[in-house]
Amino acid sequence: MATLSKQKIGSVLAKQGILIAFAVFIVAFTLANNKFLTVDNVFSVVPASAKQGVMALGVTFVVISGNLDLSVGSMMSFSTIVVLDLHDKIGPFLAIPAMFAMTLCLGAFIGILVGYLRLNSLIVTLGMLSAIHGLTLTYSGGQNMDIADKEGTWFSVFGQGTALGIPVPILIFALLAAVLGLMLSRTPFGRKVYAVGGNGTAATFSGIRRARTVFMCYILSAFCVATAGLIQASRSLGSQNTVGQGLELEVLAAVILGGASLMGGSGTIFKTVIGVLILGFIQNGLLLLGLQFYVQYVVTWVIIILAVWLDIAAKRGRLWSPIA
Amino acid sequence: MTDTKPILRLDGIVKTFPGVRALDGVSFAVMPGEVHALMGENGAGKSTLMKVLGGIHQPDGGAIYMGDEQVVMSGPLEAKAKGIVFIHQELSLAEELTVAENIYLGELPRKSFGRVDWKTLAEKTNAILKKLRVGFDALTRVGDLSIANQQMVEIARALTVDAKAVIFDEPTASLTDAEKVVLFDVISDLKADGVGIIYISHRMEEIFKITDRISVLRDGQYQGTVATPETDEERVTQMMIGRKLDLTRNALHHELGDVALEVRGLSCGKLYTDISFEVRRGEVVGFYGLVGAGRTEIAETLFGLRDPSAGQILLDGEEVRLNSPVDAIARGISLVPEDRKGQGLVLGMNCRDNMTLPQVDDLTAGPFVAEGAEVAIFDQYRDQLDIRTPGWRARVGNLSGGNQQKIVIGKWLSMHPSLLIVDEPTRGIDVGSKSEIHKLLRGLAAKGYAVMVISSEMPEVLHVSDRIVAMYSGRIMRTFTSDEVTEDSLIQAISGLGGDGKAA
Amino acid sequence: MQPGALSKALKNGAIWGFIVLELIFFSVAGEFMSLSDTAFMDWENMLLLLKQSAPIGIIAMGMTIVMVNGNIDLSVGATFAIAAIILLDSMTWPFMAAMGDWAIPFAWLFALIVGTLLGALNGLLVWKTGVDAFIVTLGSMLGYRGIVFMFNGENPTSHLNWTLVDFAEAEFLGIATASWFLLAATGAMWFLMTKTVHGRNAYAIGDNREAAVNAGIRVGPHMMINFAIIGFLAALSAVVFYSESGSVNPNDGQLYELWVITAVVLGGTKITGGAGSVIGTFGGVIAIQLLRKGLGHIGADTSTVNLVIGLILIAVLFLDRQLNVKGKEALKV
Amino acid sequence: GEHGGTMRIGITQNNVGVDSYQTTYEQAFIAAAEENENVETVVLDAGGDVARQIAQMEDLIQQDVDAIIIWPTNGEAVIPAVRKAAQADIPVIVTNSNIAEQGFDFVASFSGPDNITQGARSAEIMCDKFKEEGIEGEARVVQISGQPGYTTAIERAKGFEDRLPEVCPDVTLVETQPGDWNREKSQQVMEAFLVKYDDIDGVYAGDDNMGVGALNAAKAAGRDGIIFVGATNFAVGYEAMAAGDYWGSIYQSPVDDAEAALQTAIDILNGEEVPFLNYFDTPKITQDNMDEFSKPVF
Ligand SMILES: Nc1ncnc2c1ncn2[C@@H]1O[C@H](COP(=O)(O)OP(=O)(O)OP(=O)(O)O)[C@@H](O)[C@H]1O
Ligand SMILES: Nc1ncnc2c1ncn2[C@@H]1O[C@H](COP(=O)(O)OP(=O)(O)OP(=O)(O)O)[C@@H](O)[C@H]1O
Ligand SMILES: [Mg+2]
Ligand SMILES: [Mg+2]
Repeated sequence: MATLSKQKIGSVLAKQGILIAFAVFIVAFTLANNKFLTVDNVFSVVPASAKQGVMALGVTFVVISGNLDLSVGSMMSFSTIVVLDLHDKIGPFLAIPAMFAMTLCLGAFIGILVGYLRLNSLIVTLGMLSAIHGLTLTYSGGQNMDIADKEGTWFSVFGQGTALGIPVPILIFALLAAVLGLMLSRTPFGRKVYAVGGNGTAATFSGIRRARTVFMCYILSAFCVATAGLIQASRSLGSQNTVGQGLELEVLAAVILGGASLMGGSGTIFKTVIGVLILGFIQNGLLLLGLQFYVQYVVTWVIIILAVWLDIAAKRGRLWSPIA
Repeated sequence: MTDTKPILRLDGIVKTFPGVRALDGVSFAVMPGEVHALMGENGAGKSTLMKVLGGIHQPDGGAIYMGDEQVVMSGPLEAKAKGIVFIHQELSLAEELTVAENIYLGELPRKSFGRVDWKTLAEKTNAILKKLRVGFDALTRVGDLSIANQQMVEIARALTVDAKAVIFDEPTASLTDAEKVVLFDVISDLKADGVGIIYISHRMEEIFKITDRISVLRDGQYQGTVATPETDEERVTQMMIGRKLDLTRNALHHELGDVALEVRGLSCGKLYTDISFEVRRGEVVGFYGLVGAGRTEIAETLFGLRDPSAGQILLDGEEVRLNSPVDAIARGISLVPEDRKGQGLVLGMNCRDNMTLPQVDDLTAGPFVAEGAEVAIFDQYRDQLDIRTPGWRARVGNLSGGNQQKIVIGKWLSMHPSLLIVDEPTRGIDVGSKSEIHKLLRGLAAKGYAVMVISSEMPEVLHVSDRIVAMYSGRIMRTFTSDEVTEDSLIQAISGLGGDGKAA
Repeated sequence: MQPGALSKALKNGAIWGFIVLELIFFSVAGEFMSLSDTAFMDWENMLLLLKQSAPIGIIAMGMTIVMVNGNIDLSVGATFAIAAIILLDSMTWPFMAAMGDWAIPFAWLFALIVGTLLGALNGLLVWKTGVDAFIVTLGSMLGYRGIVFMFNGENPTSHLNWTLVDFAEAEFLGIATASWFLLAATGAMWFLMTKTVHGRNAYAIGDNREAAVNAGIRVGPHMMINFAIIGFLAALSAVVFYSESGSVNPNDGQLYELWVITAVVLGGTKITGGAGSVIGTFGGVIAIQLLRKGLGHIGADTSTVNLVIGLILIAVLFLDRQLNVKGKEALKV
Repeated sequence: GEHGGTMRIGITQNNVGVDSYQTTYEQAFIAAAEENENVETVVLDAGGDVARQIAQMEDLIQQDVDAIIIWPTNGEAVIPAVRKAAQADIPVIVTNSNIAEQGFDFVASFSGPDNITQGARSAEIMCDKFKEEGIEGEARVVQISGQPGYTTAIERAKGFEDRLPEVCPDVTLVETQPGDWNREKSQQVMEAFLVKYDDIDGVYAGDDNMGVGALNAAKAAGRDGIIFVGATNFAVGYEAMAAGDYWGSIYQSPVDDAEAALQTAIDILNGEEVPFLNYFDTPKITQDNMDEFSKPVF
């Protein structure tokens, strides 16, 4: 009996380790700074994290399918610049679908390269990181993009609006997380994503269209990036070409923190959301404590490694790796 | 030999995995110069026991003795240093490296500055390869070898050191008769040198041919040890599974229906040429041949995984083009592939999800997967195939090899195919389950299914087939009916001798 | 064997073919588009190319063994910066300053030791925790960068020592110091990877780690050594480069990991490990530097450079895939 | 002119894609060069990487251009490369942000804004406004600085931090965090500041791009009455000023910057005398005097 309950605790820890870590951070920061756990702060952290969060949702699909997407930051810059530019040219009603269409085209391009042509995703998306940046610069002529009439547009609602007293970016993030979470865990498509990431050959032998599944993951990722770009553009109504630079690693860190394996085949949307929140709260908590931004780097380092380590340690039932 | 002391003794070994008590106080001893069989159903704990011995798993209880001395196998290196060589059930090779580097993996001969002594390495390796009478040399890339040849490389590792004990964990699972002969020679040489050999296999005829004693495990518990000459298959089987089995040849024929599959002049590059045969409903057609004969490639072509370079495939008399497994599945074809880990299973996924993978699109309630229906399917085939798992949530990767194979079979049976192709369906499966699967295949035929069985085990082919297609080097040599076939004529046909080169 | 020989040769030579293509293209395009009177394929220019390849190239040699090993190191850029800071800062320490120019070898030594230790720390974490190298080094990419900033806040660390500069700018047999270091690092890693037991084990581990473990190879310490090697080479790269430039910004070396990985992959190393060669990597490094240089030579603007470099990377990968297609009868998985 | 025939001038810029100031600079530079038929240019961009910039210096020396203009990625690291150019008798003009003093011997001239003065002027603008509102005795200020490690960021921060206590000794600078020249990052930093400090009277941002990011955060949080002062007046800053949300900045035109650099190079090649520190003027701009300036084009 005793061993059974011990095992149970162990498996609960293994499954919910990331949640426990999250709780510990919240308590620690709250003790350190009484502003931390206030509605004001939470409502300012989450919208700021919302765009990383939304991107992380898409990247979760890509990672589970056994691939990487390092182009999301650069792609988000693209969609932000495009939607801002088109806003003044063709109006927000048309600008938003046009931007989504263009971003999805980029996603489709990557999806074809990685899914159908089976090129390595790390390198393809690395190349796209650079190429899309070039595309953005060409599109904007290197200039910042700003909406002319900032007060008079309803476009700001996606980034700055509130509904039911909750900031709209939070709502978008929550809604998307719920929909994509269900899609991943409950639908046939989600199952196929896990299968393709877990063992692509076996998935093919089971009649799953592997290329199409991977392609769809990149489409989803691009959709999330476009949504993030929309939030971003609407939040500041103006942007520079590098607005998304470096976000790819932040997003990837959140997904990994959530426990998705880079080998593919594992991870969940729920855990990614927790990963996003942890990174967002660390960033915000350290800022509130008045620590230098580079302390945050070191803390993030320690937390990422500890979180992933404890996660796998719980899974294998021992702290140290068995590798000789 | 019984008067000497055991070279190796395991005493009361206990090993648990989360949710499984894989070994429960197992004791076991090997004498020098003895071939000691370890038998048991799939999941009985044989591989686990050997992994404890080989230092790969640490036991939760019990002790290991070598001679009189108690030892702790802290890792594979330690075990190797103590003279224990482990030939794994699952191939454990680095494909990009050469044969020589693989055989001497972890103990490459050195020169000054940590350099590899290539000359010594090649010489030693070629000497071993010569003993094994294989057709490749030390510098061949392992990835270019067939599975069987890779298995021979694995076996070659037993000959690199002065071993005290050698563990063979199902070495013959992917070998054909020709290589088996070589393996048995190797074993008798080792035996003559006074090495203790532990031999794990599900193939009774081998056990009775080469072993001296047999120890049996059931559900992680030690059932006892018997001297081979003093026992027989029936008694061993009873120890293993607690009941008797029917091991006869197929004599029964079902009413044959229409032609379900017809293949005309099918070729695929150099893999196979001019293949023609037909399979009727209610018929089991066995494909027998040596490794590399091209049987798997035919199956893969029929499943839409290869594009034929010539010829036609007709299903129910209608010519079809199969571009992908999706097409093949839509036409009612199922393929149980040869390589269960690489092609059959997503090891990180649970049992249920693996089993329902090909039909997940159809098992829906609204936009979602109908999980209840899935569990029902899993339960049905778990019972039918006697799959031993803690539950449908268990990761397939944690099941024993044989139970994994049953999941794959269940997966394809649950598709209710009109043409079922099974490639090495009982590789690594224990006698009990094997006969269940054979019964199942016969039963499916009786229900009007068309079944193709590819196997490298003659008894299996003889047992289940209504007709047998013998292949050699990408060609069909001869087709036998089960009444006319004899073991000799079959062996001649698959060796390229004797057959008239024409499908009968 | 015979039918595959041509495509195999093509594949192994692919990166060199690409380099030749680049040379031809930039020479021809340069004639029309460049303002420079000197030809692109000038001998001096090629020597310069070799020198300019050194910072990325030296690190890429270490990345080759780490990637063949089945790991990856994303923290090299930060290690590079830390080593540079140690090099330059240590020369201002009182006891070092008292030694005059004799401080130089010590400064080099300190920087190399620190780089090696940082690499070894990554390796130790990978070994002991069992966390994937991508994640460990993604973390230390941030962490090490944080440490860089802790040294001197956001300010650059500088110490311009003209003896050092002169040494770094010196040429021997017409080849610059940095080039010699690149060639030496390439030679040493080539020897290590093709001739030694350690090198062959690196391939074995990258190819099939479980098999290596089963064969009794001590995988953990082995990987740690390789991480120490890449740490050492990142530091060596910094030492060579900053001897000449004398000042390091805290964000120097950012994105180096991406360039290095790109070079290694262009050079034919398998991302999943088990295959790759130092010579191929050398080709990859040259190809990238040539591309950057050539685009500058023909006057491409920033957006074009980004676009072209990104697309070329993908195109090379695509070509490589085309050269590797097995026959028509191959299994479609 | 003394120099016969066409002048071939090479330029290696810091990091062009990163913001519209640098882009506009590049465009203005190319336009100015095209207008002058005696000038041909080789325009290179270091992408913020010192190693690449040094390589580009070497390339320009190897191509034997007549003069080199450099926008340093690091004011000290490029000195040996500049020395090499000097040894090859190629005059080097430093643009926008200067190199360290040790390198002055190898440089023909510096052309660009005086960032320290800019920081000091921003402090003055802010202090004057505090005095106007009568809160110079207790005002609390936060600073959002530029990309860590860049000379311009460091110098502006230094100029501001040194000057503020001189003009407004009782004003406290409560915290500084970098905004990386990035509007969004700055907005995030400001959001945290707003939660953390109930009383913020002034925000100094290293450029208007970041300043507007901070302004957005304040607006979203409904915090009025904060005085925003920036530097490098961007179009967004100008508009925010016109709307009355943003108090002041420093007017610095990349077109002036580029043209000054090119002209300095031409003058040197023509053998004319040029001052060693060739600052172009960067005046204060506030809501009060903004009519005197045209809206920035970037
Ligand atoms: N790493 C593991 N984690 C969890 N359970 C395991 C692990 N390895 C083995 N088991 C379980 O231990 C039991 C014994 O497995 P083992 O592989 O020893 O069987 P076996 O006798 O070799 O069977 P087979 O004949 O099918 O190879 C099985 O129930 C298996 O699921
Ligand atoms: N002489 C040979 N030496 C090495 N490899 C070979 C040889 N002949 C064929 N092969 C390769 O071995 C693999 C196995 O062949 P194949 O799968 O066709 O055999 P099979 O008839 O299905 O037998 P089995 O299923 O028993 O392995 C094929 O990929 C083939 O390319
Ligand atoms: Mg087993
Ligand atoms: Mg086969």
